[in-house]
Amino acid sequence: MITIAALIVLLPFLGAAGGLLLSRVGGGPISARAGVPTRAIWFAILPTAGSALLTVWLAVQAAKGDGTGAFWDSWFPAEASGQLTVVDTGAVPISVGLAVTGLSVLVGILVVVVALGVQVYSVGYLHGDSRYPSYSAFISLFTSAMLLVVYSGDLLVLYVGWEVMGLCSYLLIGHWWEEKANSRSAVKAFLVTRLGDVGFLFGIFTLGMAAKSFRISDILAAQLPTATVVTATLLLLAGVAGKSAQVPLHTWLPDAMAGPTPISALIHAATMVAAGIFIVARLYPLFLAAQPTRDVLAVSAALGMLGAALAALAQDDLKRVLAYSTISQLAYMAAALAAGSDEAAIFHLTTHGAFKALLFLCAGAVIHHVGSNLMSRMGGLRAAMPLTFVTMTIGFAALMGLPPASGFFSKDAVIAAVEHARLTDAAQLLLYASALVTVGVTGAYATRAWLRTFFGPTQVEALPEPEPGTAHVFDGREAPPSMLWPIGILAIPALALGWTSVVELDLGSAAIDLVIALLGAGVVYAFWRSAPTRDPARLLGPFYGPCARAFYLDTVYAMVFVRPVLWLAQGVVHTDATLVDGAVRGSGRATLGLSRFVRLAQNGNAQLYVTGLLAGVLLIAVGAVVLG
Amino acid sequence: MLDVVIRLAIIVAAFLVLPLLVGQTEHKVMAHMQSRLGPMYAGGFHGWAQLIADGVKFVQKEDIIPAAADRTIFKIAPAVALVPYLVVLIVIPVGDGLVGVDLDAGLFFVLAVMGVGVLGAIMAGWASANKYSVLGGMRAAAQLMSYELPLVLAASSVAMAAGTLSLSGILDEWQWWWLPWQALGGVVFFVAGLAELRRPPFDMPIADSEIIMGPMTEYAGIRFALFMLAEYAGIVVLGALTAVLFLGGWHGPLLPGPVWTLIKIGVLAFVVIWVRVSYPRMREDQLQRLAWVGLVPLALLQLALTGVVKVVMA
Amino acid sequence: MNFASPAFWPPTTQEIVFLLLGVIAVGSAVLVVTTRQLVHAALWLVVSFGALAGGYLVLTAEFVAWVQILIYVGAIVVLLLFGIMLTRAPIGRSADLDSGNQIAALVVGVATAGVLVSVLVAGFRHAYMPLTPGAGAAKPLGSSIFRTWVLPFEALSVLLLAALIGAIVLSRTDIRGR
Amino acid sequence: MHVVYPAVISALLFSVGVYGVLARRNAILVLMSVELMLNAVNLNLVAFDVWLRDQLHGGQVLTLFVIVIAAAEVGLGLAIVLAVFRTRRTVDVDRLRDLAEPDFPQPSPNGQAKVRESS
Repeated sequence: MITIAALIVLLPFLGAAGGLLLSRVGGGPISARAGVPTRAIWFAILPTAGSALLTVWLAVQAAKGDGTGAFWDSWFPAEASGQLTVVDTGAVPISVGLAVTGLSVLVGILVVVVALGVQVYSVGYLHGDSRYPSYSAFISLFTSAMLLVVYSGDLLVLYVGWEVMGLCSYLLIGHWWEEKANSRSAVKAFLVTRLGDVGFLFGIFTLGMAAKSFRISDILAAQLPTATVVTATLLLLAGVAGKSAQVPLHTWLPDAMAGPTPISALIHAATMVAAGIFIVARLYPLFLAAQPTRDVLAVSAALGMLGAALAALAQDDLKRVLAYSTISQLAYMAAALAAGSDEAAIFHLTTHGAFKALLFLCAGAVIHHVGSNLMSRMGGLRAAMPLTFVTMTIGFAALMGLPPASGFFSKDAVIAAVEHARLTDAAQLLLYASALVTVGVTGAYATRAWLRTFFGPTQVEALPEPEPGTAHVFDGREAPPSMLWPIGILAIPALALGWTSVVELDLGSAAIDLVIALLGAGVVYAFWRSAPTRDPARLLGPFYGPCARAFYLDTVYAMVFVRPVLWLAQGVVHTDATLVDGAVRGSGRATLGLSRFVRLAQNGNAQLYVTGLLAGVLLIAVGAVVLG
Repeated sequence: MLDVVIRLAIIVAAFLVLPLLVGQTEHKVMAHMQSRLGPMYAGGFHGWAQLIADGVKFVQKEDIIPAAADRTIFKIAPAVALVPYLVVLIVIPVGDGLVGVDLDAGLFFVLAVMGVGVLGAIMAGWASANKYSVLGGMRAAAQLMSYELPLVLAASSVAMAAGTLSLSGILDEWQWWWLPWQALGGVVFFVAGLAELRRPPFDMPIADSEIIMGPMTEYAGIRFALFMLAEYAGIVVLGALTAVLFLGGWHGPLLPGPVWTLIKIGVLAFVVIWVRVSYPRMREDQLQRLAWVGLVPLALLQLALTGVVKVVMA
Repeated sequence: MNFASPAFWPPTTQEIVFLLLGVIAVGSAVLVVTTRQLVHAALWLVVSFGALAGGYLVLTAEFVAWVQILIYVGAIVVLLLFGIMLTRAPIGRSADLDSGNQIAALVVGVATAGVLVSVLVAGFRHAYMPLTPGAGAAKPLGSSIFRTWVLPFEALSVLLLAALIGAIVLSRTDIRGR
Repeated sequence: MHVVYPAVISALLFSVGVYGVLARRNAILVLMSVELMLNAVNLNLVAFDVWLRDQLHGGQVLTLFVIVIAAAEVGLGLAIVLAVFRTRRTVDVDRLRDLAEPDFPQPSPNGQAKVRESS
């Protein structure tokens, strides 16, 4: 079983290596339909598909037996762990090993399914892109890293995958690096997540030193003092906030939409951002023991879900709407975790992974079709793209939490968990109120996006040239089959995953949610109905500006962090130029000035030289006579 | 002591008489060569006292010194030009044992002192504060520099043959066949000497058609007369030296030694005059060319010949 | 070499003559280095060299004396005069024949004189040389040059050749350095 | 004769030459002063040759050599002086200042030494 897990992790890695090294060697044929090297396509899809098959087999293996506890443990009760070697560091040893648990298998399934879908989808999406081989190889590498995080049995090994994901995220966001803004976004994403990762690494160290082992099972089994646990979890939380785009480290995620849309689907909706939630769930006993950490998480989640939802309501860029929506939904998961229900969090993680990937892929299809990210350029696409319309409607329904879509069940579970949370009173109150309001706002922005994309008059116009960061020129047809197939397949779990009904449905809170969501949707519909060509976001009134700019957080960051640092740097440069260089130059100038006096003797008059010479000879002679 | 006084008195007398004789001869010979008579009235017979009259006239004339001149040097320049020739006469043997002072390095003495004489021309040229004079002085210096070498080389050929630097010693050693043996050196010596005397055709420093009168342009009266005297004294000295070194001095058949010496000096003086009348003045570059391309190699050839014969004889 | 040293007073005739000549030589040398007229300096140099030649004669170095006259007076001074005229020396006094270095030069010159004279007087106070005529005649000197010193003499000829070529190259304007 | 006499005279002559070399401005006068120094040496050579009664006449022979070398030296020296005069129209040794460093590098505001244009 552990061998299968290892293969699952390694296959995409080998695919990435092969894709990077071999896809262009000796030319090779170019796929007539995709406009990219055929070999690269094989290198991209086959390993991921292999991993998917192996995951299914692993799931079948893991499903044997009986288990209790969280729903994943009852689904996949069989656990296994194994280690390749132990690196003896002199202090705490690092065990290079994997561990298969129910949670791992569940998230693993999510990862490979979305990754396979994205790989297939990308073939069509990146039609004719000359950098397709490296792009697909990076996706494979990312998949491998994410699977390593999922299956890792050791915190440091997990951290390796964690960092590789950050690197791939950077590389893929900057895929169209010709546009300066894109590479700046990539750098921003990299730096912000790195900031969280520092805390994450120190949290790992704290845990490892306290438990004398980096193995997750050992850490979970260890009896740790409360102070250590609180410190460690708070540090880990920094990393979680970075990766999962939680307040206050969420600012990179909207900018990361500069990457190709499949990347947004894969990384910034379904997998990488889920890694933070996954880690908390994986180490959940620790978090349960650390009440202050969960309070912090609760406040962060409360602020994040409502703020991001409001921001999503004011965005014109379809992908940015989805990005803020992602932040908001991730905050829901964080809220569930803070409330003490890891089951609700993981349930929502799974359904969200499905429907958000679906939404992104649909958005990709729309953008591919329209040639622009902006909703003001869309509208009335219902007829042109029927399949996309249907699937995206399913996705939006799930996002809003409308039955029977999957989101209805998972969101209800989260809100029920929050309602019954074991938290500090103020934090719980804030969280619960925020969750309910957010449900309404979510209904509003989802409706707005749905209406502005597919209804109303068509505003599509063909762009003469595709800009980097956008997709392709409008060709007036439905997306190619390689893009439609993943969409269609992903629509099934997005619609049906809720019926697994792993958590008891709380009918009371579900009814409240539904009412609130429909209320939000209704208000938007009313505004839209009055003027179909105008943005329903005008209902925000004077709050539109702050919402559209995400409450000026980037500006604040720039003022609080970036500018002082720049000032400091300028000060250092200035000091270097005037003080350090000044000392160096001053010494040279002083030497020159002093040498002016010495130079008085060197005036070029040979007679003066000879005079000095003879005077010296005389002195020597007299000295020799007198002294000798 | 009396002996010395008598010798010096005779030498001074000769020094005063011989140049006058040469001068008068030049007047007459040149005139006849140019198909005229020359001076005919002073003193009666063929104007024999012409130069004495000239001397009287020069003495009477005003001694003019240019305002811009360097007065001291201007004044002593004629003396510097004249005195060396007087000094040279002291060591020239006239007959067997008839010599003012017999110096061990007499030949060197003669050459050295004659070189000093040229200083007079240079001083005169510079002190006159006249560009023609300065040019003349520079020409004189250049000429001296060039012709000193063949002069000394030719003279040293004789010294080598005789094995001594003493003029008396050279004459003691002299044999009749030295005449052909040293003939080449003799010609070189004579020509180079003419050039040192700045006599035509080597009178570029004076060259009246180019630079008026060269160093002597500004001179008048007795000082000019002293320059003229120095020139004729120079002719006498050159004749005497050539006679002593190359023509056997007092050696000669029948007649007594001093007569032979005087005859030889007279003939050579005549040749000097003759050459003056016969040849036109050379150009400055031709002058230098003659010295370096003509005379110096010839003198060296003579030196080699002397050496070879000397070795073969020994 | 060590002869009984007679008293300094009374001096012999030779000594008187030599000292007179020496005074003339040194005095005219002083004039050479102090006169304000270029050509006078050259002419004082003639006097100085002449006096020195006289000194050589007193010291029985007869041949050296005549060579001194022949080369120094007859050639070197004439060359110097030639150079003075070619460099357009003015007639009369030149105000700027002395450089600003005069005082230092005077100090160094006087110090040199002091050191040398004191050392020489201290070292040779009792040395005495009787003079025998004929020691510096041409014959012994010649045989000495062409027997003992023939190799240095030949080396000297090479030096003269080098100087000759050097002077030609320096003064000919149609030969240009590359 | 006392050896001191020629020795002292030669020392004085040498000192006068030293003064001339150091104090005279005209290059030809400097050459003359050098000649004075050489003659001082010659006098010493002759005097000590006579005093030591050198059978090989080393002192006098060396004097002759020195005289010959002096002639060559003056010839070369004058050639140099004339060449200098031809190119610079002056023979004042204290105006021939090529030995001095021609330009003084001025530090410019941007810190790089700039060589001033020599006029």
